[in-house]
Amino acid sequence: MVQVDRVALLGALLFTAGEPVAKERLAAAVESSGEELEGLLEELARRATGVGLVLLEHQGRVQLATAPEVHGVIKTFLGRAEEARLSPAALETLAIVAYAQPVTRAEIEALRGVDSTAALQTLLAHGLIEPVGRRSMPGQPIEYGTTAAFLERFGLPNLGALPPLPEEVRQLLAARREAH
Amino acid sequence: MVQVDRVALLGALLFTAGEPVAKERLAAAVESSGEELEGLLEELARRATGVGLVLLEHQGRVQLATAPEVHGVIKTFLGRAEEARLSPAALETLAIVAYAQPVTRAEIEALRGVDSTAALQTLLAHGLIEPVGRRSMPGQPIEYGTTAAFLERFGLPNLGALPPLPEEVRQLLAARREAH
Amino acid sequence: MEVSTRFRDVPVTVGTFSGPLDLLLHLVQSRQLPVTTVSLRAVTEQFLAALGPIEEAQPELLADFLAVASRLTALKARALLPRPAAEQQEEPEDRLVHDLAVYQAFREAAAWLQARETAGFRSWTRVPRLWPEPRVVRGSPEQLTRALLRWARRCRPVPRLLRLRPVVALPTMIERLRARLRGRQTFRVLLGARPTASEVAVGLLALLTLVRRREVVVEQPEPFGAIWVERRISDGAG
Repeated sequence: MVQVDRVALLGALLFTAGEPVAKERLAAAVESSGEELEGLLEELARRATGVGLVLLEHQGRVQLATAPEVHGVIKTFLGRAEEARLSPAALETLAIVAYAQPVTRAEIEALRGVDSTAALQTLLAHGLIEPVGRRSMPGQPIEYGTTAAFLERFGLPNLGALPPLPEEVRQLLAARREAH
Repeated sequence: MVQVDRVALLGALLFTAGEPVAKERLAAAVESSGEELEGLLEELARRATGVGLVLLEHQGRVQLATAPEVHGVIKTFLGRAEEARLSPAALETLAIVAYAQPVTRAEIEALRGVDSTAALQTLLAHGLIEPVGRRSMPGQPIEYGTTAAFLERFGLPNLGALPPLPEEVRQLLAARREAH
Repeated sequence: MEVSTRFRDVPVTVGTFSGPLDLLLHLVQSRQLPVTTVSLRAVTEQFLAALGPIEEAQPELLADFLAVASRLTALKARALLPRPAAEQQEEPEDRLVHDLAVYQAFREAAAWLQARETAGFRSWTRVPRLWPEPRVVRGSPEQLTRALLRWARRCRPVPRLLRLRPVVALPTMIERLRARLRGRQTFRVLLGARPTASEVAVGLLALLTLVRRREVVVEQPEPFGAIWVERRISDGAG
């Protein structure tokens, strides 16, 4: 029997699934260890660029999507209406969730200095953020994180593709987190 | 300007289209002659094998699909599928269709306040909703309703078995619809 | 007068700011200043001047703007009022500088996201096909009602947090203090009965302005104690 190319197999599985698939399931399907899988996915991502696709990775799940470079033609082709633009308040809140996740509403409001209820609701309705858990502290506030749809909407393969925050800001954030 | 790889562009277009696409549309999208297109599609088919996909051609239409060699694994993979989970956006849209049917896309979007194309497509793909008619008004928009499969998968004998909504929510649904 | 003309050079458009830190950052950047204690002090008057129009445009946000206004005013006061040496060691105002620096970084990240959005630089995923067989979704009726309850909550208008009296403009407050000052009085009495948070913030700034104009002298015998105000005997009369 011909040895099936496991990279190709992963591509076919992700193509069929359409939605994000947990890495454990993929590893089981191609009978690989988690470490081997990483290598296979890397090779798949490399081959996918040749057919205009990228591999999105979010919270241990992967998904095939079109490369952001070809967005213009696709939009015309699909006949998609112009998407509603996010307000500055929503974008600001989204940026905070993206970098500081998991993050509570109170933390977002402390960072923005302003009530963020409406901005959070807009982002939830657009499916760009979602509740990802509850903070273990009095009141157990909801923690928010970004979704796979966020990566898709902004053409990011994963959260690591966000531009890094300035070093001093990262330190300030870390110090604040410890203080809590 | 960066020269976009037209083979990759075709791959991305066929990936998002999901269904067979007429060659003339493809040629127009990548600004190629029919003859050029054949060459591009040939190269796409070659690259696609690397990611487990093949190019199906039928009556002048082409489509991306999984390679036959991997169907066995895909079937096992899908058979073992963890239950698919609806996103909060899809679930909200489904709830609106269930309680307010028959309902048009414009009405759903007015109620939710956001573009609901993706959510509707997901629900249609899962066979949970279907077009049930057309509204007699300018443009004759499609009206959606839930399917028999929806009742079965949500454990309902009929639509009358949906739990009653709080009065306040009922009024909100009714008021918003009328206002539209 | 330096103080009053300075905040006219950068007109502030009301209603375009996503919050008090956005306004503050805008004021600092309009003067091409870095985010420092000094630059925050420099834009304090301008920030307070913008409160009135903001209350008209977005009254529900005023409480948040006032919270920053009071921190700014405290920071400004530290620079202008003499303080015991022991007080100088701690610099709590750095906290506002840090907050603004962190906010600035997120603003830039938001701008980066916005640029991608404007350029339409995005990916598209694929709706799962019915072939070879659909993945089965199962759920419960209660999930549907919960989804609608969440939706209904979202539909409710954001409640107005506070109804506050209009913010007093700085020149008005200066006039008010001048008119009320009889002999030697405490700042608290000068403010009148039950002043609002904004009146305290603007009042303190008005007082500092009067000090700088050499119209009054102030004395605070103990830290955080009462501030005594007295009209300055003009050189001509003495």
